[in-house]
Amino acid sequence: MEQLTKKQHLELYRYLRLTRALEDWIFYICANQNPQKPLIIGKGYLSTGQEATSIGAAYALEKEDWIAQSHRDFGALLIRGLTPRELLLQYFSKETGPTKGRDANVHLGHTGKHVLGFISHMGAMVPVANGVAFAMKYKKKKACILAFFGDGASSQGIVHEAMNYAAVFKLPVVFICNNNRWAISTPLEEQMAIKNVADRGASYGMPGVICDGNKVEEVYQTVLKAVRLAKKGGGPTLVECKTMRMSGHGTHDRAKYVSDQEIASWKKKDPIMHHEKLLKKLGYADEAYFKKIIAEVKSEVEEATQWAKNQADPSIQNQLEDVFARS
Amino acid sequence: MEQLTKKQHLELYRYLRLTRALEDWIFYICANQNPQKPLIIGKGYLSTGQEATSIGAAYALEKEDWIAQSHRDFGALLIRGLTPRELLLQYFSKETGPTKGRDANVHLGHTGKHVLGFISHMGAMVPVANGVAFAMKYKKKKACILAFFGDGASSQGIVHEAMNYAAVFKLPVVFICNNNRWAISTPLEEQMAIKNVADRGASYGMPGVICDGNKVEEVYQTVLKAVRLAKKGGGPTLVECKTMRMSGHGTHDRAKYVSDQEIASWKKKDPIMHHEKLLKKLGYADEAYFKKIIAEVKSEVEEATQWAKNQADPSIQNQLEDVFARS
Amino acid sequence: MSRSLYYADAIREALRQCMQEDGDVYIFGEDVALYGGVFGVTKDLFHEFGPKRVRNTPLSEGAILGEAIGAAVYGLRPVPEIQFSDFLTTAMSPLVDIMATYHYRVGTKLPITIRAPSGGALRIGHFHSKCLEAWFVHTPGLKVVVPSTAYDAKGLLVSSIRDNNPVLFLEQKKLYREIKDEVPEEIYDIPLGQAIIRTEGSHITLVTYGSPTYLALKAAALLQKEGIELEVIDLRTIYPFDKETLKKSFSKTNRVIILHEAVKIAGFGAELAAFFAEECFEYMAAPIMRLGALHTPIPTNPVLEDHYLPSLQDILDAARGLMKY
Amino acid sequence: MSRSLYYADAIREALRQCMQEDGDVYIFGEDVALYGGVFGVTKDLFHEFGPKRVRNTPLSEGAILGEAIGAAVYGLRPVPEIQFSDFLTTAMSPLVDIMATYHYRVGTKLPITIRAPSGGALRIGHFHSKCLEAWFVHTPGLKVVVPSTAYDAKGLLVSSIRDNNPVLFLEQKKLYREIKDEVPEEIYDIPLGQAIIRTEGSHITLVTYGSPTYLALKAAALLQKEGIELEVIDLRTIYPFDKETLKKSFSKTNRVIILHEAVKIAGFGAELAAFFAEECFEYMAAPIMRLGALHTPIPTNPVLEDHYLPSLQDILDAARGLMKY
Ligand SMILES: Cc1ncc(C[n+]2csc(CCOP(=O)(O)OP(=O)(O)O)c2C)c(N)n1
Ligand SMILES: Cc1ncc(C[n+]2csc(CCOP(=O)(O)OP(=O)(O)O)c2C)c(N)n1
Ligand SMILES: [Mg+2]
Ligand SMILES: [Mg+2]
Repeated sequence: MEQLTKKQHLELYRYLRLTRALEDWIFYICANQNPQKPLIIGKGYLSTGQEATSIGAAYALEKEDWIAQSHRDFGALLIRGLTPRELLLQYFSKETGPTKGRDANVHLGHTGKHVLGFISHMGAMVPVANGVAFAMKYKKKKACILAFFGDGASSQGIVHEAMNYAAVFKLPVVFICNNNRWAISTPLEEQMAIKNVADRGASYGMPGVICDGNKVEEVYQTVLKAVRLAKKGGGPTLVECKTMRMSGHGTHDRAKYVSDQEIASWKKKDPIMHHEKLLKKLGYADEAYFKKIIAEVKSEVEEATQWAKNQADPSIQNQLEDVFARS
Repeated sequence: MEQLTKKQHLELYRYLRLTRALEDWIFYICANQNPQKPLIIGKGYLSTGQEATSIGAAYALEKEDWIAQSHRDFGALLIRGLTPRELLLQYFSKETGPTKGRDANVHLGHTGKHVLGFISHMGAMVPVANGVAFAMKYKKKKACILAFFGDGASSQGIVHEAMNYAAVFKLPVVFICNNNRWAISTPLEEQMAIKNVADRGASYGMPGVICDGNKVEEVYQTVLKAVRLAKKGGGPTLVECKTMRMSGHGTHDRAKYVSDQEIASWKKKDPIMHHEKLLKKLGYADEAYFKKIIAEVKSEVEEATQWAKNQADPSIQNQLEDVFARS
Repeated sequence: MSRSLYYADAIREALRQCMQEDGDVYIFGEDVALYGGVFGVTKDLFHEFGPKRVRNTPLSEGAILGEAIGAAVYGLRPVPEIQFSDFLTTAMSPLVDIMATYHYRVGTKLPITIRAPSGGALRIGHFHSKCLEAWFVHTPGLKVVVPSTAYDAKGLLVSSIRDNNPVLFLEQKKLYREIKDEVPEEIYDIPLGQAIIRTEGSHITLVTYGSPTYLALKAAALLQKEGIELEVIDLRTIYPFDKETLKKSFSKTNRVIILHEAVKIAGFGAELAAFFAEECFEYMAAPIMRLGALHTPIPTNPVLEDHYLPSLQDILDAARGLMKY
Repeated sequence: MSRSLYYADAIREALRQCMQEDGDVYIFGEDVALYGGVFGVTKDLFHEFGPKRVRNTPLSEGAILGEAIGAAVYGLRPVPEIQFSDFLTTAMSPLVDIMATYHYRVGTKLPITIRAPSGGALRIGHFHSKCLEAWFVHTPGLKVVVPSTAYDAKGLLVSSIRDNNPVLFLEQKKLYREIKDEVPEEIYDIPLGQAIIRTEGSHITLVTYGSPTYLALKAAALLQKEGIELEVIDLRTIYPFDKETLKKSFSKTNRVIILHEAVKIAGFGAELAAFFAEECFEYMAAPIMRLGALHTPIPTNPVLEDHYLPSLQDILDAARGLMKY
């Protein structure tokens, strides 16, 4: 197992903090904006409390790799090089944002940064990841793609088709199920009669592994192994990251269906707290360092917000023409 | 394990022979009819060589149970009480057939006989079986349903959705995968990276069991156990029956993609031969008996053909009206 | 006795009363139980009818509609909810291949009502705003209902649930808590297939359904001041649709505007236009005008979505244009 | 140099030449490799191009179209085959939700051509005969091609594969080995969106596409003897469709019959009728006639299927009726 360097540990910390700060900010705007003249179009979908899954997984990638993210993967998007500015432009539905204001919040893609264009239909992007993986093989590129989906999405037929298909063709895909225990108001027990989504790996002929989704270094190590296997031609792996959705489904949802007890027990496992403890244990950082980073990311997000909110709204030009690519 | 009585063993033999005779007959008609004025509309889809799977499974049912058959389940349909006459009316697309000539060959259903209306889309009927099973629970009926599908169909997303769903709600369904090694020209190895479809049982939280699909008594015993579990409220089971498609995909297909060797090795495992040996070993029947049954079912099928082919063709009356049920 | 109810609450009342009336009626879908559905439409029904009749499902639209078919074959009257009609794309096969063809092929009735919120103007983007009704009108074996008032929503839902056929009940999510009107307390039905004239007029027939009805009425009020009278017809059911009422109105006005929120090209409005051009030619005095959405995916930004959707101005322009004939 | 080729063989030739021309073009789908597809269209390509570029897949239409999208994003030009267009119902979400919206939303081109045999009259029943094209014309972001000759099939397939957008290429399975015509040996393209006049006439415009073109030509020949001249227009591409050619013909004939094999109600013919009634009103001298299939599932029995489909007699009746105006 490859150990993370100090630099990497600290970088991961920064990503955790930046994601948290950015999403706290989004939450704050949603809660406080004027509904008649909203800055954020629609709701926010946050990864609060489960950032380590997205970040740890994406951190295992190299430049030539890709991701097919899901709706709580801002951490991964930041690692792929999308900036807080770009992500806020997307939330504000601005002309210069990744989807030019044509789509909003988490429904974005960025081809240059190797990020597929996410759609709402749960699990829909998983077979699309296969296509990228197939093309990598076709083009003889030593690369792979991560396909993220939730516990809820795992019940979609298309996810099954995609995992079986990837196994048959030994595609360089790593399937990351972020099992955060809930699909909107529906708990895991009403979604599946098994304990571990990872158990499905065996049913496709791929390794199925479980890791603690709140420990960023554990997610990283687990995914890195799968990434290496994929790049070596060893085919796909299904990685299940056990975590918990600590926000409502969206910023509008108070999640009253989750018991206080469940929240309290997971609060203790907060991925940032965990990582801070680890950094201290390793002697890589102290409280002062944390404070500095917290302040830094906060001002980065604030600056990005100020900047982004003043960007142009989309214009109706090219709406019809841009449906099709020019030939 | 409950032992089959002599009567049952002989009854199973008759079903095996009747199914074989009926399908041989269908094959014969397809090969010899005038294409300009065909008796059989479309192609034939036969279960030749894999009859024991369908028959053994359906034989484990009682009157109040149901089946969601697939396209090689004439054996099960005969057990459910559909007659050779009715099945030939269906193949001849006649007015008095199960679908009144509106659909043909294996695309039929019969509500009175607890047989769902099969459609071509592979695997599509599997979640429908769940609905029947749910309604049985709702109505507090101690009954269950068998949902048949092939190895090819197992790659469809809807089959995954249905199995997960049945496990969550502990529905009285028994999923029967008739793994006959081929999906049209595509061998198992190009369809899945696992050896046993039954391994998927564990990935839903239900038992996954394998049996020799060419041994009718083994299929029966295996399915009976699952049926009893389902009726006791124990939820679904996935039963995989290992068998081989010994015909082409349809009567038009010579299956040149299957090696002679594969055919030869499976010929030795013919389910009827196997059952004859068993009957002899048990002292239940001898060659003379077999001859008698062969002659009986042959004349039954011939008589049914003569009768069915003289039945009325459908009329265009009520075509528009029958799209909707009258309220 | 009647009182003013929100559109969403009228739907819930229909569900409750149908469930009281018939023990075979039951509800299921994603988050419909304790949570009451993402729009709160099924709120409290779980408490009243319990987990057997109000049930959460896994995130599996195909399995949901599959269940509905099997349960209906067995004699129940399932009322599944699809969280957004957009997600029907993941369950087309059970819907159009099995459900729509079952009675014709097998002869067994399938009394299923699929509730699915539909429509846009809420700035929630392409995947939560689509209007797919034309696909389903083009699918023999399905009935399609699109109510625009609380009164209609209740009465049409009761009819749909009592109907022995698959009905796609496309709730207008924009109207859930925007529209309130008088709804009788007792259970009542509104026959499927009957349009209603929302406002009479002699110059132009405006045919619409669902939430654009309100836009049409606004236009009618404005145009009246100019001396142009719109007769606004709300179809309510789009398959089958009420040809009599359309013909009668058109025979008087000789001009027609067809309005819907769905994409214009090959939308249901095309069927309406074709109907007028084929079966009412003798009354035609002007081009048949269609107003629908642009041929693009549905954008999120309000500037873009407003541009995408047919507008009040579009109606005014079309009406003024027609008066030149 | 040209020679007479079957429709199916012309398609194979287009595939072969496109694969020779561009190493990023590849084929995949159920049974397309060694077996050559259930209609034999891809026969021998496996031997020529090997398993990397001609590949069997599991029975997973959703995964097939998913692969196409991802591979296109990465720069390939996938040409998946869906065994029968009917099975698109199991893969609607990748097709209409992702593929159709990708360029508009993400700005990345998706050069994908989906080959899918379509249409009936082969007595193979509802699940192997459907004509779903109207759904896809109603889906912004998809182009839809329906060739009726071997020559067109080759040229249009080349254009589709070279096009930088998702194209649904609806092969007419009835024509695969029924139709033979002159096809140049070399690679050539036919621009998408251009109709062709199959026979000129001054009395009635008959608009159609795909296999009913031959029925229309038969009717034209018969009617000519009665002195009724049909101008038969074969659209070839139905999204985008060639408004210029239609308008020009209609401005001459002032009468139109629209013919397709799909279910009439809310079929693509409705869009054509609506186009004429809206944009060509000044030329309209008679009702706009539509001929399409009955509003039922597709029956298998020949007696029923013939009744279901529009017939030669229907065209004759419609034409004679129109001449009364
Ligand atoms: C096919 C489909 N059905 C329903 C929805 C509505 N929906 C959006 S998110 C969601 C729950 C997703 O749960 P999960 O996959 O566990 O992701 P999480 O939100 O927990 O991160 C649902 C039901 C959808 N987006 N797509
Ligand atoms: C969704 C779908 N895709 C493709 C087909 C075409 N098709 C018919 S049967 C078949 C193979 C089925 O294989 P399997 O499930 O193993 O059943 P078998 O024919 O071997 O009994 C295919 C691909 C179909 N019917 N449905
Ligand atoms: Mg979840
Ligand atoms: Mg098989």
